[in-house]
Amino acid sequence: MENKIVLSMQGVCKAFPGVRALQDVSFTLRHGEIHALMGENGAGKSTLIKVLTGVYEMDEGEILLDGHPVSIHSPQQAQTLGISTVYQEITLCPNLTVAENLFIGREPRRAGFIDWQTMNRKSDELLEKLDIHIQPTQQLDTCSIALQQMIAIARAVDMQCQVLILDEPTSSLDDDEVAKLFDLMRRLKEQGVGIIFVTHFLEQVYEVSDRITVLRGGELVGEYNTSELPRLQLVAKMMGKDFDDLAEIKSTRTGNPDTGRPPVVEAKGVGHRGTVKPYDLEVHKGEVIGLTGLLGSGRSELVRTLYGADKADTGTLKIGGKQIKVNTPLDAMKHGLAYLPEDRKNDGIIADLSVRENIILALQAKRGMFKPMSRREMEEFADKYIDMLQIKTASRETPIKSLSGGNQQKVIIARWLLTNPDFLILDEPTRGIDIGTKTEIQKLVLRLADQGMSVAFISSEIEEMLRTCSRMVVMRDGRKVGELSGDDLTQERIMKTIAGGEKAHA
Amino acid sequence: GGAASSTPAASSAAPAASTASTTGGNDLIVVGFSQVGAESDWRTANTESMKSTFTEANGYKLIFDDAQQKQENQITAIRNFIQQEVDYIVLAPVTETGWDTVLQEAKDAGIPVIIVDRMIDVSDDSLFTAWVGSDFRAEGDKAVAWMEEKFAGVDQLNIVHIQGTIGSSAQIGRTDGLNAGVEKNSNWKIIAQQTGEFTQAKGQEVMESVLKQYDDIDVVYCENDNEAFGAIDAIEAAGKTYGVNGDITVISFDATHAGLTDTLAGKINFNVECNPLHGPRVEKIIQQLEKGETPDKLAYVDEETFDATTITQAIVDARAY
Amino acid sequence: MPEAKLTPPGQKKPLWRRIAGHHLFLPLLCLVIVLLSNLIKTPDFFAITIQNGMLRGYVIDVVNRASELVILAVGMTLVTAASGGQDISVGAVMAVSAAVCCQVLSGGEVSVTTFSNPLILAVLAALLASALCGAFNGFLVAKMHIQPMVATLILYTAGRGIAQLVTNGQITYVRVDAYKMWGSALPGLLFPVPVFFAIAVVLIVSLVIKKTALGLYIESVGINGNASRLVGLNGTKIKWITYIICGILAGIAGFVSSARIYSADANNIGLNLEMDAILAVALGGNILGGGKFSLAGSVIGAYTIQALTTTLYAMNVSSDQLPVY
Amino acid sequence: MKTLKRPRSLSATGFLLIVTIGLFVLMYAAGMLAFSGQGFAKPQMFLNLFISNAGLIVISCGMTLVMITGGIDISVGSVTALVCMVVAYQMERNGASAFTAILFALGIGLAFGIVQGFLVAYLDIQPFIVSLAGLFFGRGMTAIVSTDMISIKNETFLAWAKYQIYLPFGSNNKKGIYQPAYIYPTVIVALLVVLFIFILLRYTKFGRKVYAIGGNQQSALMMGLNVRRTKFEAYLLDGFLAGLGGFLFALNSCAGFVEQAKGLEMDAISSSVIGGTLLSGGVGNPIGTLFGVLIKGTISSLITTQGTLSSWWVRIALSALLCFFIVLQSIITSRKQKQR
Ligand SMILES: Nc1ncnc2c1ncn2[C@@H]1O[C@H](COP(=O)(O)OP(=O)(O)OP(=O)(O)O)[C@@H](O)[C@H]1O
Ligand SMILES: Nc1ncnc2c1ncn2[C@@H]1O[C@H](COP(=O)(O)OP(=O)(O)OP(=O)(O)O)[C@@H](O)[C@H]1O
Ligand SMILES: [Mg+2]
Ligand SMILES: [Mg+2]
Repeated sequence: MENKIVLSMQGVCKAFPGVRALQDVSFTLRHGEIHALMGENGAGKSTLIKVLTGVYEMDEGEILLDGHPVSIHSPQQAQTLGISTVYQEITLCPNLTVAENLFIGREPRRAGFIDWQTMNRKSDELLEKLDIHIQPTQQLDTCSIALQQMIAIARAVDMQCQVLILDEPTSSLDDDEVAKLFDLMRRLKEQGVGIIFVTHFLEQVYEVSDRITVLRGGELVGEYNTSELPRLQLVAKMMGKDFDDLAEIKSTRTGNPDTGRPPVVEAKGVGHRGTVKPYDLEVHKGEVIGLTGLLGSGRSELVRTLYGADKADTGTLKIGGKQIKVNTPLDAMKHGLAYLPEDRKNDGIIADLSVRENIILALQAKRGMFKPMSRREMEEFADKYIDMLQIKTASRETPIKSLSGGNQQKVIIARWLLTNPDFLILDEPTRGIDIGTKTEIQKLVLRLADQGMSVAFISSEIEEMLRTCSRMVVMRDGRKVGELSGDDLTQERIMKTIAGGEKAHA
Repeated sequence: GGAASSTPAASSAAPAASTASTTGGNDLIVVGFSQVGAESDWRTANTESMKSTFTEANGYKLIFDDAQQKQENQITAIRNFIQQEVDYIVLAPVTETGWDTVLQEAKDAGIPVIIVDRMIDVSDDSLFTAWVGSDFRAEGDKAVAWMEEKFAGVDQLNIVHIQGTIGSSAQIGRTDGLNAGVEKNSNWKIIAQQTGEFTQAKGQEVMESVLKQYDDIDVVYCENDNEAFGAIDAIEAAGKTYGVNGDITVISFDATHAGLTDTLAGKINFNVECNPLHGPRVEKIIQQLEKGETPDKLAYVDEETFDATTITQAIVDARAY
Repeated sequence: MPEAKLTPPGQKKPLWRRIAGHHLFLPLLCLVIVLLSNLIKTPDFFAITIQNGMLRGYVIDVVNRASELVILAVGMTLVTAASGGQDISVGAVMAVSAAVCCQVLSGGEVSVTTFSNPLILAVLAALLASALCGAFNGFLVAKMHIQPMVATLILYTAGRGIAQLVTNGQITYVRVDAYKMWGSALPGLLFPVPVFFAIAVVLIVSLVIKKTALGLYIESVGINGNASRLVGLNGTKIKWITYIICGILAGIAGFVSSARIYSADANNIGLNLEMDAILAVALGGNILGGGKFSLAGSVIGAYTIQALTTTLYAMNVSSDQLPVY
Repeated sequence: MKTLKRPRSLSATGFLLIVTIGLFVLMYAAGMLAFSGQGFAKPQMFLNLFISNAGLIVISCGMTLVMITGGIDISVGSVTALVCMVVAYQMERNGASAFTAILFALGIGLAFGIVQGFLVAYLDIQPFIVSLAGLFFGRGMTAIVSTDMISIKNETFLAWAKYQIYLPFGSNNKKGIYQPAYIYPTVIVALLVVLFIFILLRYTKFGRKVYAIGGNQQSALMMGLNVRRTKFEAYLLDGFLAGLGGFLFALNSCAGFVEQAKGLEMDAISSSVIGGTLLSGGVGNPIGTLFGVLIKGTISSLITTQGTLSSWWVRIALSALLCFFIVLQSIITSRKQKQR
């Protein structure tokens, strides 16, 4: 039997300058269902959600809530109507405490005044329930992105709502946390909440969702029952063409890297007080090395010390056999390093600059202030990478901030490829990227490695790493606890090493 | 509390107003002087006059405070002087108004207050002991008198009036003087009136603009020397003649060294002095008070006028500021 | 792969929308409104005559008087873009520069009629002094991470004190034609000399920005400091550079306005000009929080402000009401 | 999974506040030692800081409020001048009572708050530009009301202005006569305002919204906060406080004239910032602001007491001390942040 429809959007159109983000899109959500919204990067998922919650005004179309037409002009209004949202980009206030971020706008009060004690207590309970281990009194910007994402989710689910929207909530979560989230979603579903769920992880879609709506290029492709839509077909619908399987990638993996010559990067006892304990690491030419570990195990911190983003306070670093000092990222870049940071919004994009400028920025910085690129050169480079990575943008002069999340990520990847590095560090490069592009990026990594580039790859998806990496470094609590390669590279071995107990060999 | 121990034993023989003698050895007379600022040459000369008068050699200790043109700073400074228990407070007020409360505090503490330069406007005259300064209105009247004499019998006199900073006493007095003159002489006409904020640059800018609109300017009445310099530059750039041998008569105030130089050169026709040397006068009042005498409540400083046709090099050379 | 719904590159947006969307639209609109209101109220506002080989008229006045403001606005734009804050010390730095310049020229005298030292030496000393002021501001902002308005507050208060210290509290006059000339109208040149200073500054700075990557660096650092650091930009250095440039430009402006009055009036040179400069930047459509910038906008903004002031003079608005606009 | 609870540590802002207060105490103590012979150690000297700055404290609190939202209000100096002028004019020329004058003062403040708030919050004009227009407008209006200097002689008003409240401590003067320390009612009003704003910011929904907007306006909007309304209310309150502060200012200066309170906005802004408010928004606290005012007051008080500097050296010394303070504050806080 069908549940009652809680929300329905009819004929929604939305255009941005130069882009028709949504065209005549309809969408229905029932009580007590988890409805996956699928599509490639830039398909219009986030835009549909923002139209629904009043962040954008739609150009045409109508929204019915419980059968009544409503017009929503602000997120505040959406909230009062019982729509609670976790947006793709984290929308919390960095200067407030965790507890406040959870409760702002609906703080518990006593005699008209905010009751901080109750608020902190309630927050503690809420965080405890979701297994988030932080102090509610901690300031938000001291939390990692993953934690922030969990906090945003906690905030949304704690509000009494009939519609819950989750726009790529799992992009920075690890498996444990994803499982926790799914439990929560199922519980809410039983209570009759309708949930809209956006993700690029197909497994997750099939694990929790009841129905799927697919968007492509701003248009509605169709609405399906999850059980009736095989994966390959789903992918085909999203991409508009058939999809060659990921399995193919595995075979292209290179054999043993060239260990005869000095390693491209050789770190000895490099560490940073408070985040990474001193570690040794060698990376050879043409090698793809993975870094794995639980959330917060210090993978990002490790690569940041290599790149000089955090200045290492112990140890020595050799690049290409020569000992060098890396005080700033520019030093590292000059020696052929490149680093794609995990926090796209804060460390990656220069929001108001155009796609072109964002692409050429790193190369320009490397060349120096007095050797500016000509406009022609810049445009050629930009066009080349927009083409190569299939970046969806109105033009190369569009400010990067108006690109969809995944396309922003591609621009940043382009930025680093353009510098033609010897050693490329990718911290969560596939976060928020659709499955087609994800495969492309993995292939690209392998191709680059074949051409002699060394790559460090960090990802929350172990399968993805298994497919691309020839060696993996396992981290736990800011310490490098092991290295796995060759036949040891199995999911099971990795899990065991992460969990500890078994001594892995270097 | 706990700060009551600050009574300095050494100065216990503080000069009570009626007993101390002028040659009292180590017992320096402490004078707190709150100055407006250092916004002009005139002001600098005024400060210098005080500083060179109230030296330790003369038996004084001067506590100098610069208010940076803010009345609220002066109020604070006076409160500070009171806590320092100075013997006299000398105040060159930024404004005429708003001294009731703080002078009441000084009176309660038994410290005589001497006002210099601008007059103050208080509800109770006993709040200050004496005043020394210029009579700006009289300065204006002097200029008007000179104009009346020079332009007697002229059909129509077109006057451009470049005012000082609006609201300052000098501006008010000098403007009132001119306005009274215009009222009296029906053939006088102010064709333009605008503030030059006592600066050369603004004076020039205003004059530049006025010259574009009027061809028949007879007199430029500038409320200080700097404005006059600016006006002269503008006239020169416009290709008109001025000064003793020219069409436009320039009138100025202050008579600083630079102003007198231009007067001697015949560029400024008439310059009214505004005397900054108040130090000796104030000292005289303090000496009278020390002796227990009652000084005159109001003491105008002597101010001369300089006509370009009669001024000599010796007068210019004698001017230090 | 699916075609994105993009506007085909050949197709043009309606003309008026392209004009309205241009970043210089608003600043120009302001300027036009000010000028139009003149046309109605003071028809001879636009009259230009030639006298002694010089153009004369209100419009020329506007262009002439705005010179210092234009120069300041250029520096202020760079500082704003890179550091997301404003340099409120520019007026005071002008005074310092003027004081140093005149003091070197007069050799310590209060009033001179011949140069005591070569003019070039004086100008270099003045620019050095103002560059130092800029470097000091830059140090506090870029190195010590002090908020720009507060960091520059220090020189804002100290600057005029320093200038007075240099001139010993006096107004130093340099009554030499070779000095006056830089601030006045020279026969045959058509425009007063300060105008050329403004043009030169705007040209040179835009050239530097075009011919080096500085412009891109400044915008990048101003928009996202973290990300800029990670792509290898040295934000500290870049901010510092902008403050030094701003200081030097303030120095040039100080030289110009001191040449106008052939003296160093520590109290009045550049007084309150910092607010006008900031306003020019804002009127030019630049965001005061930093990031993307447009020099042209700021320059237009500066001329707009001066046009407004001159307009009010021309209309003979009573001085009391001047500030009300 | 390992529990990663961190020990409760002082937040960066809390630390900054303590540093600021600590430095203030140190500076004042140094002044008391150096100038004890010149009355600096008297309790009245300390109270004078409050007496002279009561208006500024109130105005700075309003400034702090809008600065936390990420805005700024540079019209406060002009509003103060206008308030003083209108108050003086109404009482002296139109014979209004002192109570009506209060209404005028608050009314002017509110009017500025409403207009500026509307322009900033609902028309999205940059606060700097809006309040710059306010600055010119306020000063111009003052001149239109009157260009004279008007002394306030209204008896009720003067009675308020001169009403000394004696405190149960004091000091002896040179002649050994005990003089109780005193304050004026303005001080009490100012301190109440600080307390009020503190409670408002810390314990009300409105206050927290103000911080949220300053932290990240876009996020605040997406979290369902009414950003426009909150901003509007912040400017409204700021305007009101500017009116009230202006009235306290009038009680201290007892006069109205065009040039009054010039540059007061800079004092208010710098006091807020020294007290730990960020111009970029999201961080700030009225207690810090209070100390910001006191620090600036102490610096000028030290210079006045010293009393031998020439005019230009006063300016240089003032800013050198200010510079020293700001740099020290910055060094200590960045040290602490590095340790994290
Ligand atoms: N504020 C904006 N201004 C201009 N264009 C925009 C804006 N927001 C989105 N777009 C455009 O609208 C299209 C749809 O973007 P949207 O963010 O909805 O994609 P998405 O499906 O969420 O993609 P992703 O999976 O990468 O997050 C994109 O082409 C994007 O460039
Ligand atoms: N669940 C958690 N509870 C408490 N603190 C956490 C948690 N997760 C992370 N942290 C803290 O945040 C810091 C940085 O985490 P971060 O996520 O950047 O590490 P990471 O290994 O790079 O993980 P990822 O690759 O997912 O980014 C860690 O040092 C840890 O102290
Ligand atoms: Mg999206
Ligand atoms: Mg990480």
